[in-house]
Amino acid sequence: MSGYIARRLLQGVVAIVGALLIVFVAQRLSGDPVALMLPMDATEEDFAAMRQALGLDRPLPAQFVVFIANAVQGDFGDSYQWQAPAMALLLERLPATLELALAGLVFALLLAVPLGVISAVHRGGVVDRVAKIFAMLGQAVPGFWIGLLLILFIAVELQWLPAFGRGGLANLVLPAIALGWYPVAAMTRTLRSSMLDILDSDYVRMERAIGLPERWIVWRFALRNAFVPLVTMIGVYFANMLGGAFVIEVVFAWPGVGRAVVDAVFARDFPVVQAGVVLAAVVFVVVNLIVDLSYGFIDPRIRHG
Amino acid sequence: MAEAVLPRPLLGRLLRAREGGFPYIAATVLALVLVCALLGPWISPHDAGRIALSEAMTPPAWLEGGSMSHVLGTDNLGRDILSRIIAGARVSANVALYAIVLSGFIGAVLGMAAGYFGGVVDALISRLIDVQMSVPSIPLAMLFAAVLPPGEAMVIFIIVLSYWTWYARLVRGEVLSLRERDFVKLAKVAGVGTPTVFYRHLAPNVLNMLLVLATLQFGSVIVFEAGLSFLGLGIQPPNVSWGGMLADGRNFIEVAWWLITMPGLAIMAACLASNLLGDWLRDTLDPVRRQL
Amino acid sequence: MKPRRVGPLVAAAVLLALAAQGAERTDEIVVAFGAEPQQVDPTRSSAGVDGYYMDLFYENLLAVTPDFERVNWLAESWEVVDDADGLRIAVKIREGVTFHNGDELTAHDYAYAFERQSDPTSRTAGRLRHVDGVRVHDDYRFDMVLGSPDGSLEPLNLILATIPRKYYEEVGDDGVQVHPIGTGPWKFVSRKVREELVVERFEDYWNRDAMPVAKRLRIKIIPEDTTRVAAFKTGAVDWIDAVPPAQVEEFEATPGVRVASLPAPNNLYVALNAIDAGSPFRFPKVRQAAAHAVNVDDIVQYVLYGQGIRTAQLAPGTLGYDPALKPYPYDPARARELLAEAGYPAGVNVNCYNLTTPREPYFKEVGETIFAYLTEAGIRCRIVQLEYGAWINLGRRDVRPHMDGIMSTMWGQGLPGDPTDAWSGHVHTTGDGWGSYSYESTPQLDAMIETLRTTMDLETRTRLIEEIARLKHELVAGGLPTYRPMITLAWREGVDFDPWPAAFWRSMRGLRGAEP
Amino acid sequence: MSAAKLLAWLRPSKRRERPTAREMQPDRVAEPRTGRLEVRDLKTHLFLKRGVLKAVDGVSFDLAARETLGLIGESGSGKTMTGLSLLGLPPKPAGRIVEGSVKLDGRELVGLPEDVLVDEVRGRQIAMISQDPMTSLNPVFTVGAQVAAPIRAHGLAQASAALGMAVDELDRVRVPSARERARDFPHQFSGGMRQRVVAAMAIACRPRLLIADEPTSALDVTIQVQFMDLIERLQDETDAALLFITHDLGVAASLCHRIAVMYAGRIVELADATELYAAPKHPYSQGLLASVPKLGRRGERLTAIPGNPPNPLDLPSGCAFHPCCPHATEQCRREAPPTVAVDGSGEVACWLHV
Repeated sequence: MSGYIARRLLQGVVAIVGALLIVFVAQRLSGDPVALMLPMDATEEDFAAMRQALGLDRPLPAQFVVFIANAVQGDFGDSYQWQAPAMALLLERLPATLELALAGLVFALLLAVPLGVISAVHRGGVVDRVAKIFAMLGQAVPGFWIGLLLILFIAVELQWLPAFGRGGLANLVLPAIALGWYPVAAMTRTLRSSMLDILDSDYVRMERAIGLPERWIVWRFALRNAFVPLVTMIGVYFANMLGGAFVIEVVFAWPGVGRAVVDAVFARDFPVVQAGVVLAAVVFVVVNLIVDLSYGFIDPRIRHG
Repeated sequence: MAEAVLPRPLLGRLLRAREGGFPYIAATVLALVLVCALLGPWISPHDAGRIALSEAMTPPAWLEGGSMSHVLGTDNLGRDILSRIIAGARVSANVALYAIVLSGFIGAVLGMAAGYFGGVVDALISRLIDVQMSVPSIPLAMLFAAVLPPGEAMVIFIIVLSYWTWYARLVRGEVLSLRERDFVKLAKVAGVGTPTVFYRHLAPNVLNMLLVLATLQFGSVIVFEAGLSFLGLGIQPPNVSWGGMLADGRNFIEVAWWLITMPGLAIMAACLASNLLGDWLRDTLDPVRRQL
Repeated sequence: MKPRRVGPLVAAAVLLALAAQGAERTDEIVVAFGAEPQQVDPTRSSAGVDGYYMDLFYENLLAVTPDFERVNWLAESWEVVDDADGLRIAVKIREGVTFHNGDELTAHDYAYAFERQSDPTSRTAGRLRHVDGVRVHDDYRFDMVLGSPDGSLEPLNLILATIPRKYYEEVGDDGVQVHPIGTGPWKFVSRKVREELVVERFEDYWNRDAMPVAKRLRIKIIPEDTTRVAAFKTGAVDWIDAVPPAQVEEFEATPGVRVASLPAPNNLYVALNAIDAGSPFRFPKVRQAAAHAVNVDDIVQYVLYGQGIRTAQLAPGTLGYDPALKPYPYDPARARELLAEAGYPAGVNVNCYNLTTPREPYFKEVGETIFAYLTEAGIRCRIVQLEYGAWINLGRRDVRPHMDGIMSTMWGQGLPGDPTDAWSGHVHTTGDGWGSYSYESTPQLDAMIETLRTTMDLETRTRLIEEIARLKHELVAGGLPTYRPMITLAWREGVDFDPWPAAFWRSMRGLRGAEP
Repeated sequence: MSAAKLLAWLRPSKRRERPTAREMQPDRVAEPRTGRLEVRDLKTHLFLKRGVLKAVDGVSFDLAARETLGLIGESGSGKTMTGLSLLGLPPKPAGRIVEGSVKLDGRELVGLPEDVLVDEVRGRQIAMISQDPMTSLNPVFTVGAQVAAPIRAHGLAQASAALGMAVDELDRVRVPSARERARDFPHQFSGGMRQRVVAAMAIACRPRLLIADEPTSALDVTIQVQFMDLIERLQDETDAALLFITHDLGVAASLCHRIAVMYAGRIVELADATELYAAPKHPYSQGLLASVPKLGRRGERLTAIPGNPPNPLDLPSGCAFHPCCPHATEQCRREAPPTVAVDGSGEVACWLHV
């Protein structure tokens, strides 16, 4: 297991270095990166000073080394908009984004688990068909659209839930639904198909043959097995959730990383955009690492393997 | 286990019959999208960009105040929504086709190389996939939106950047298993050159899966593009895109619901259709892996 | 067998129940802004939006009343003196004014403000180029020493910021950003960037007449229109700015909701490249054609739902506003004629850059419509959308790419406005005024603007501005003015709000808690 | 090698006698256990897309407590389906018991509501040891929890007590250091040990009828022998009846009192093991026995029978075996033979014996 962790950690580091490389290349794509970093009325001297400060007068590989060295320390430069270290600005907002992504995940699971399980148990039944339609709609309807409709109907017309901002649990509900909307479909289908396999397996037949109630078999025994592929999906979909959170944050005025990065794009606040992309990659790698480790708790074969 | 045919209610039997059959409705919707893409300017009732301020916010024809000359109503600048949806189909189809063909091609080539050669090549490409997969696509899109001129090319570039990994992983896995099959081994033993093995033995086997994935992703790309445009990073006016229409219409959601509903429905229909057709293709081309 | 799990249902029910509780009211008033400043240091101000917070904390030497009247504020008196000691503005400030930290305001603070504002890194340095220095006489008297006459200082309320020198030196630039301190009616309490700002009434505020009534303000930042409106409708906030024009009518009709539509401190125009050798807009006739081609009245009526004031050159409330100057009438036929006369009977193709900022309502749609009108009349636009950052880059002089066609843009000034500074920027050939850059080169206008800049007498200035406006109008020079946007504020009955025009409403002085 | 010689070799030196009453562990079930199973004309059909598969097509037999009945036949002959039908578990959604009666101690099981079957029958009165020990245990739960599951499900004990009883059961099936191993997961066990765990699950609630569905086919030969010993002992200890499903004639011979030969969903011959091995009456049984090679050989298809096994969806008319039968007559083609008693305790379904 520890060898496995070490290998995964290494892969994570490689991935993050790759992300840094992408950011670095993107920065060069713009021509003069300094032009992006300075405010509109910067002088020629400002340009020269910034170039020197960033080591842009040096050859590219050397620049990349400097870039990496700074990045490792979390230094992506100061946001020119806010005159504060870009990464620090985003880290401040990271809890809000994680909270939202987590809430989205919880919503997705709350919906996907019962739907997936019932669909599998009653294959071809009403729930299965409804879930199938629901799943298709889920993938075909953009989350931000759902978000706007939710604001319109639930918050404004019915006044059931607050429409915006971060606060109590109530504030989380609508954005979580808008964000969790998309993965519900995929999770339901994954769960359904793995449940189908499992319910058709020898051990479930055995469990039936010794008189375990179907309720136990489905919700206690089979579900735990079905979670193994689902957890893999959670890792994959967390990336989507983070990306999706960027859009949903804009709709719900959620003070997270995404909104900061969107603002930064429009303000050409490049240090913040860079830091945002790298932060997203780091979070993704860490989450996937956690997911990988959590397999061990769900599937003992991996724990001992 | 084999499929069961317990006696069912008539409706159930009808649904089941359709489940296995060709999805006519989905195919029609997709065909419609493609027809709009090809013939847009000739079949659209108005010029999609024509501004007629005095006709702004005309509701759809079936509502009070609607008119038959604007069946789906007009937007805040008096532009005909039906015409814009037709024009949007063109952009959406364009972006989706280019993006899918490019990412499919790049992904397939890299995936085949990784699966076929294995070793260092595989390790390199696999790491590349890992790296790409660990940068969520929306933040990545923002990065490039900050440095590249916005527009169709950028959207396609970003989509290709995020989507090629799907194809690469799929193809790599398939080739890995094909490589061990007898006919490929035989070909290699017989001294058939690598390109020929690729071309003659691997490509046709992989093609089916690519076709399925591409069809399934058609809709996903449209939704992705809508997300980018919603943030203002996607297709730029005066080019019309469904995503852009949603973005433009969102400020009027309480005043004129049709601005956001109609393009939303278009996205939904196209995406649903591509999913349904993709499912059908998968079941038809690869019935063994129905649960895929 | 039916699964009997009800867990998820219970969880959903709990969530709903929690949600139903809603926000609890205290004697603080919750307001929502559509945008947020990046700066809270008035000596580092770089954009109009920075005023959103600064007006809460800081004051100037002069101020403007709701009736557009400029009055002495922190200055007890001031005058322009030109004698043996040289040209200067002599200021006597009020005594007994204290900052939020208890320090008394003195003339030394202004000397320090000048030092900071004239620093080359400060964006206000250009505005102070005619001011040589601040000479302090005693705690309450100082001179702004002028190298040459500068007529734009008065409209800028004598420009010097009122900041506490001791505090600034103590905490440094970063400290000021964390906790701004001024003499204004509101005291800083806490801020979460992009989320909210909390301020409370400054109990020792010097001007009892302008004392806020509410005890506390909680200012939420909600850029998304739909979300901001929803927050208001659900009662989460009591006051919002920038009601979307399309919904103003609905707000007006809603019982229990009060609205006020006020002119925003911005003047919108379309910049035409009249300097490049190949540009058709070198010819006044082509520019006039453009002026005839666009139906701005319809734009205001349909795109903006009436939330705009059509301008020929200047808007009402601006110095030198001339009601006699009428906009070019919408006349596409005449436009085509003029084009033909200028030698373009087949029309012209131009790049049209459309700014898509959320800062002005429906700015993008307005741009699209303008470009559509132009295209209709033969000035065929190839539209390029620019978001704010790209727009700034394009507008920046000597930075590639070069603005080679038409660009939707704006210039801003408080109310009452004075165009001197702005025109120095976008009408003068090489002017370095605040704001937009120039694509215009008319020697006669250059000379007039230079004179205006160095004229301090109000009467002369007014006449000069009128003259420039007429010539500018005739030649359609320095772009095609379109309209001044209106901004609509809404608040709920029970919150008493007295809207002051211009940027002033964001000082929120007029906001009062409801009488119980 | 002649059949007689073979038999002599196959059979353990001491022929197993009918079970005698013996001292038991304190019984977990208060009611007297007689464990008499009567199966009458049981029909379980699978409704497939391609047609109706008559997997069990009129099976009848009796089984007394402590008795072992072998159910032998080729794969697809309906052995496993018969076992599942007794549990009321024909594969869903295609399978259904369409006719017949299964009585345990006089109580009719066919048609009992699902929850009664779950609560009172499966695991409690009838339990099954499934075929492949590698896949019959849930990989993500400890074996202790899995053995404890039926004990808890049938209300015999609560959580921790059930776990203690599970350890006893593991002990009973000779899992070494059961207390520690109860905390292990299935993948940490060898195949033979896993099958013991499966057996422990099956007997945990002292069922009166134990169905063992080819429990040794996936095991090595030495492990097979050990496991067969274990099954015998468990049966003795619990006084259960045993329905032993196998295609392995050798194993069946060593374990069973009586043997039923199945072909195409029907029992074609049922007789005392000794009688059957000595003198098989049905031509199919004869073919089957003639083809027996040696102990432990896992032949799926027994070679001595001519022709191909019938298509289960399209069985031949009359006697299903007639296309392969050397003695087939016109009558065999037309009409299915009735089951008739023959000398001794046996019965056979063949026109030759009518």
